Amino acid sequence: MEKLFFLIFAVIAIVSAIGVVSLRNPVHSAISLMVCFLQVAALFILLRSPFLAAVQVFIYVGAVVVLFLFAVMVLDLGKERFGGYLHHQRPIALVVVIGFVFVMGFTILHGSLDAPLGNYTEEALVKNTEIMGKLLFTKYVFPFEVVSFLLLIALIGAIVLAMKEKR
Amino acid sequence: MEGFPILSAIILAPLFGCIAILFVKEASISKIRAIAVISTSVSLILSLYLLFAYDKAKAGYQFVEKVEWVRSLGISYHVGVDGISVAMVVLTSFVIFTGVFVSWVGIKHRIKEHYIFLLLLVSGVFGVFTSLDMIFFYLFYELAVIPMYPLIGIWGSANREYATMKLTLYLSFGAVFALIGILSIYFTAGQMTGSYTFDMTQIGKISFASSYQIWVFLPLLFGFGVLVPLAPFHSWSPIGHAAAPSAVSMLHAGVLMKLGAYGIIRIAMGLLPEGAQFWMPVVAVLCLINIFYGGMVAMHRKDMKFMIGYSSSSHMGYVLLGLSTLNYIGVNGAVLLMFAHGIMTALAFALIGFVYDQAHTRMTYDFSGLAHKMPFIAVAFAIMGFASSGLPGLANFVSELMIFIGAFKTYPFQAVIAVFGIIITATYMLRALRNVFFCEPMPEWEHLKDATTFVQRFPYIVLILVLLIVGFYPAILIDVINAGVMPLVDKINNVSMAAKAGL
Amino acid sequence: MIPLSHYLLLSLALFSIGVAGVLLRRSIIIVLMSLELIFNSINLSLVAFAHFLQSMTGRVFVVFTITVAAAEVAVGLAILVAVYRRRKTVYVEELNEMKH
Amino acid sequence: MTTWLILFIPLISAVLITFVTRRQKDLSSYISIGAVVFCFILSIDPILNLLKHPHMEPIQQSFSWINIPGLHVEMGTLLDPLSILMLFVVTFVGSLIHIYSRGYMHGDPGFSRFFACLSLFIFSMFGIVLSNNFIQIFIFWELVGLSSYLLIGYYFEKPSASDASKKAFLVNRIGDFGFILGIFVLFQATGTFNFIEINHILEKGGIPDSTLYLAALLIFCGAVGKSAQFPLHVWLPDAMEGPTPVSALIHAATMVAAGVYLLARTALLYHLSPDAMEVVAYIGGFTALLAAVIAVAQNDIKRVVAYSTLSSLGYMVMAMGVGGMTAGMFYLTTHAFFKALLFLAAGSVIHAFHTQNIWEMGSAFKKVKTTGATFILGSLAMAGVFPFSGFWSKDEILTATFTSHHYFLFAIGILVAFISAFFMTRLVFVTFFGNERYHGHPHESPPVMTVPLIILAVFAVLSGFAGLPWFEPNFGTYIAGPSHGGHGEHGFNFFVAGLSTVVVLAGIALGYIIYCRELTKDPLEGNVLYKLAHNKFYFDEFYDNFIVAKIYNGIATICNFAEVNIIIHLFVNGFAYLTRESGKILRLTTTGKLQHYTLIMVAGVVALFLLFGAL
Repeated sequence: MEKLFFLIFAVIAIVSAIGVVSLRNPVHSAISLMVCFLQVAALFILLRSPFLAAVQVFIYVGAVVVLFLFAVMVLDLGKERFGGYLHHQRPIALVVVIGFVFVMGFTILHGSLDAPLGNYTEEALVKNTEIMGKLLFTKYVFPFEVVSFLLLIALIGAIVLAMKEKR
Repeated sequence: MEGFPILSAIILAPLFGCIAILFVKEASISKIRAIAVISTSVSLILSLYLLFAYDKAKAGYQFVEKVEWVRSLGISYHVGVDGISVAMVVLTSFVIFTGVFVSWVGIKHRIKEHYIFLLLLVSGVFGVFTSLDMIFFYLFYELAVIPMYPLIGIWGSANREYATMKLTLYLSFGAVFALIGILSIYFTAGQMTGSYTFDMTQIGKISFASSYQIWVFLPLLFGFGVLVPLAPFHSWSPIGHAAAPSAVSMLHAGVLMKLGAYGIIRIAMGLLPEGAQFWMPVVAVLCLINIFYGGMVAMHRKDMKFMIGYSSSSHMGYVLLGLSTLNYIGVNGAVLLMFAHGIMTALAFALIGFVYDQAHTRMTYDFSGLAHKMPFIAVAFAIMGFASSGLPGLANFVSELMIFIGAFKTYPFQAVIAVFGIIITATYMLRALRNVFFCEPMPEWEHLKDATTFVQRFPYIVLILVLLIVGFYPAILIDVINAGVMPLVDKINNVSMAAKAGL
Repeated sequence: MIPLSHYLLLSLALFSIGVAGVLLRRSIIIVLMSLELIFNSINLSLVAFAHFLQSMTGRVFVVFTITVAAAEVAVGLAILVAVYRRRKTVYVEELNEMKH
Repeated sequence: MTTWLILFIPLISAVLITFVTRRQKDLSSYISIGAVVFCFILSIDPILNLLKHPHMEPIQQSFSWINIPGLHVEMGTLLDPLSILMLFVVTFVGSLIHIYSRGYMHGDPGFSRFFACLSLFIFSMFGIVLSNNFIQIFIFWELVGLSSYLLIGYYFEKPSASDASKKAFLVNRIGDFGFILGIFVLFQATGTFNFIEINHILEKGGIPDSTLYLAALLIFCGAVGKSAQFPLHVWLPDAMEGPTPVSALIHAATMVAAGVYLLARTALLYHLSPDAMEVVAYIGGFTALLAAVIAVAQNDIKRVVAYSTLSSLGYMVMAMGVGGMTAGMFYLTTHAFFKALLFLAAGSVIHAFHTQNIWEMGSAFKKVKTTGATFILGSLAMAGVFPFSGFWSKDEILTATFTSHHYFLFAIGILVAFISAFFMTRLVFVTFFGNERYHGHPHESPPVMTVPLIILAVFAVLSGFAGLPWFEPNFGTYIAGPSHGGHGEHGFNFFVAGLSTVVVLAGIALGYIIYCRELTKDPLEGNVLYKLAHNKFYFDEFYDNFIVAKIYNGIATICNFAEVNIIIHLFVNGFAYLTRESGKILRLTTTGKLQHYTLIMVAGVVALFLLFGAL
C-alpha cells in the first residue's frame, strides 16, 4: 500500500519536475512546480512528518509558487521571451548531469547507513508536531532566532529592491 | 600610581582620542587638534613616567596587566614592559606627539580622518611594544599596519597608489610569515607542555629542541626582517617614506620599522635562543648589504625623502648588526639606535615635509641657499644630518659607538665596514646640506617662509632636545635598556654554553 | 516499508532535474524555479534520513531550509524585478556585468 | 672642579649666545671673549702648580657615562704636564684671537654666530686637551671637526666655502675612521679606554706586537686627518675659506696640532711599536717637504701661510716619529705663537687691502707698519732664524732626527728648513716691499687687532728661550715626565744648529735675490716644478675627479642601478607583473555568465566524487 503511494507520488513528482524545466510558458512551469511541491508534501507524510508536510504546502505552494506567478504576471513577460534553452552548453551540461546521476546513484545504491539510531521511533512520532515545537524553542532556539532574523532582513531587502526608484 | 593600569592607558589614550574625534564635526578643526594633542600627550606623560618608574634593579617585566581573553586557546590580554619596551614606548610617544604637531601644519584637507587613522595606528604600535601575548602582538601589529594604507593613499604625494600598495602588501606578506612562526611555536609549545598558550613569558620558559629552533627562527626572522627592512626586501620602505605625508613618514620610519626589529628581539631571539645563535652570523653578513649598499644608494638619490629613506634602511642595518653580536654592548647599542634613529629620522621627515609643503619639490638640485630664507629649518636640518652621521653629543653617536664596540668583538670585519658606513652617511648628509641650504640663495625660492610660530617650531625643538639629552647623558636610557637586554643576552648565551657543556 | 535508497534516488532525480534546469534554461525565473526544485530534493533526503535514523534533527532543519528558501525566493524575485526594470531582460547570459 | 669649570664655561657661552644674546652682537662677543679669558685665568693656577712641581702626578676626575657589563665609558678630566701645556696654548692664543676677532669681524651680519661657534670650538678643544680616555677624546675630536666645519663654512653663501667645509669634515672623517678602529683594537687588547690604565697595561707588556702595531697605525690615521698629513692634507688649504681668525686659531695654532697632541698622549704605544713610529716619521717628513714646495708657488697670502702650517705640522709629526716627543711639543707651542701671529697679521693685511693675492699688494710696509713689523717677526720665527723661537724648536727636532740616526729624514728636515726660509722671504718681500701694486687706500687696523699681534710677536720671539738646552728646568723637564716613556733630551748639537742656520740664511738670501725688486708677477712662473707646485701636485684633481667622482660616486651609481633595475624593476615589479599577467589569463575563465560557473561547479562535484568518492 505504502509502496504504491510512494510510486504514484514519485512518478508525478518526477514528471512535474521535468515539466518545470522543460515547459516554455513560465506560468505552466510554475503550476508544474506546484504539483511537484504537493507530491513532496505527500512524501513527507509517508515519512511521518505531517507538520513538515503542512509547512511545505503553506510555504511552497501557498507562498513561493504564488510569488513566482506574481512575478511573471507583474513583469507581464510574453511567452516567447521566456522560452529557449542555452544551446551552446547543452551537450556538456547533459554529460555532466548524467555523470552526476551516475555517480550519486552508484553511491546511493552501494552505500550503507551505519549511524546510531535516535530515539524518535514511529510510536514516539505520534506527537510529531509537539516534539518539533519543543525542539525549536529549546535546543534549536538560537538557529531559530537567526533564521527568523534572516527572514526579516530578506523581507526588508525584497521591499527595498523591488521599490521603484525615486526620480 | 600603584595599581593604575598605565600600559592600558598608554595604549588606549590614542584610541579614545580617535573615537572622540569621530564625534567631532569635520569643520571644528581646532577641537580635533586639541583632542589629538591631549590624547598623545597623555601617552607621552605616562610613558615618561614609565621610563623613570621602571625598576632597573629588579628588571624583568613590570607594570604587568593580565586579563584572560579566550581561555580555551590560551589567549590573554597580557601587557608588560621590560627595558627594551620602555625605550620603544617612549620613542613612539615622542614621535606621535611631535607628529600631531607636524600634521597640524602640513595636512590641509580631510583633517579629521587623518587624525583618526594616525591615532589608530599609534594605538597599535603601543600595543605591539607592550604585548606579552603573541596573538595580541599580532593583532596590534595589524592594527598598526592597516591605517598606513589610507594614510599614504589619501594624503600622500607623488606615486602614492603604488607606494601604499607596495607597502601594505610587503608588510602583510612579512606578517604572514611571522604568524606562521608564531603559530608553530604555539602548537609545539602546547604539545610539549600540554597547555596551549600564546603567553610569551610562559613559552619563554620552555626550551625547544635545537633543530626546531633553527627551523622556526627562519620564518620569524624573514617575517620581521621584511619590516626592518632587511635587504633585499627593503624596497617598500624608501618609496613608502617618499610618498607618505610628513607625520606618516615620521611614524613609518621612526616607529614602524622598529616593530620588525622589536619582533626579532622579543619573539625570535627571546623565545628561540638557539635559533638566534645559529642565524645571527648570517644576519651579520646580510646587514652589511643594508649598511653599505643602502648608504650608497642614498648617496646617489637626489630626492631628499628617498635619500633619508635609504639611509633609514642603512641605519637599520646597524641595528641588525648590533643585534647579531649577541653581547650586551651590541644589543644595548642596537636598541638605543632604534630609539635614536627613530627620533632622528622623524626629525628628518618632518623637516623635508616642511620644505616640500612650500616648495613642492624635494630634489636637492632644485634648491640653493635656503638657509637665508629659513635659518631655523637649516639649523635643525644640520643637526639632523649630524645626528645621522653619528656626531657626538647626539643620541645616534652613542648607540653607533656601542654597536661598533660590540660588533668589533664578534665580527671585526663587519665592524670595519659598518664604521666606514658612517663616512658614507656623512657624505650624503653634508652634500644635501650644502646643496639645499648653503650657497647663493635663488630668486625662485624668495617666497619660502621659515618656521616662526610656536606650533611650527615646537616638534623640531622637542625632537632635537631628545637627541641632545640622550646624546649627552645616555645613561638615562641605557640603564633601562640594559635591564631588558641583560636577561635576553644571558639566556641566549647560557643556552649555547649549556649546549657546549652537553657535548 | 520503502527502503531509504528509494527516497534517495527520488531525491537524486529531482536534484538532477533541477541542476539541468539551472544549467540549460535561459530565463532567470525558470532558473529560480529549478533552484526551488533542488531545495525540495534536499528537504526530501533530509527528512528521509531523519526518518530512517529515527532522529528529529533532519526534520527540524527542514524547517530552517524552507524558511531560507522562502527568503531566497523573495529576495531573488525582487532582484529579478529590479533587474528587469533596468535592463529589460531576464536572460541570464545577458546579465554578465561581472565579467573580467 | 676647576677643570670642569674650564671645560664647560665655553659651552655655556656658546649656548648663551645662541639662545639669548643672538641679537645683541656686542654682548655676544663680550661673553665669548670673557669666557675664554676667564678660562685662561683659571688655567694659570695649574700652570703655576706645574712650575712648582715639575714631576707632578697626573690628576684625574671622572664620572661614569655609559656603564653596562663589558663596557664602562667615563667622562673625565686629566691634568698632567702635557694637558696643562696645551691648556696654556689654547687659552692664551685663543684669548688673543678672540679679542682680535672683535675687530676683524666688525660689522659682519653673522657676528654672534661667529662667536658662538668660536666658543663651541674652544669647548671642544678643551675637551680634547683635558680628556682622560679615548672615547672622550674621540668625541671632542669629532666636535672640533664640527666647529671647524661650521667656521670654515661661515660664509656659507659662498659655494667655495660650503665645499671647503664639507671637504674638511669628510676628509677628517676618513682619518677618524681609522682612529676609532684603532681605539677598538686597543680596547680589545686592554679592556679599557683610560689613558693611564692603558699605559699601565702597556708597561706590563704581554700584548702582541702586531696588535700594538695595528693600533698605533690606526690611531695615527686620526692624527693624519686632523693634522692634515699626507695623504689627507688636502682639506687644510681649502679651510682658509673661513674667516682669518678661524684660520689662525683652528687651522694653525690649536686644532690641527691636536694630531700631534694625540701622538704625544699615546707616546708609550708608539714607543713600544717602533715600526709604526717609522711610518709616522716618514709620513711627517714627506708632508713637510711636499707642503713646503707647494708653498713656494702660492700667491694667496693665507694659502702660503696655510702650506707653511702644513709643513710645520709635518715637522712636528716627524719629530714624534723619531721619538722627539719633547721636541715636537716644543715646536707645537712655539708654532702656535708664531703661526697664529702670521695668520692674524695676514688677516690684518687682508683687512687693509681687501685682497688676499700678494701680487696685488706690494710695498705694504709703508701703510701698515705695526702689522708689517709683527708679520716680519713672525716670518723670522717661522724661518728659524737665531735667536727667534722657531730656531730653538726646529733645532730640537733636527737634533732629535739626527741623534736617532734618521739621516734621510734629517736631510729632508734641512731641505724643508731651507725652503721654508725661502718662501717666507718671498712672502715678506712680495707683500711688504717692492713696488706698489695695490689700489685704494689701505690703512692700519684698529688697536683691538694690533695689540694681540704685538703680544703674540713678543711670544713668537721669546718663547724659544723656554727650551734652552743649557738650563734646568727647561721645557723638556716638565713635558717629558715619567709617564711618557721618558724620551730623553737630545741636548744641543752645534753641527745641527750650524747647518740649519746656514741653510736658513741661504734660503733668505735666495729669496732676497729673486724677490727684492720691482715685480708684477712671480719670476719663477713657467718653471715646470713651479707649475706642479702651483697646482698642488694635482692632489685635489686626483681626489675630486678620480677617487670621488669615479670610484666613490661610481659605486653609488652602480648600487643605485642595481636598486632601481634589479631589485625594484626585476624582482619587485617583475613579481607584480607575473601576478598581473597570470591574472589576465585566469580572468578569461570568468565569463560573467552564471550558468558557466554553475556548470563548472557541478562538473567539479562529479570530478571530486570520481577522484575521492567511495566508488
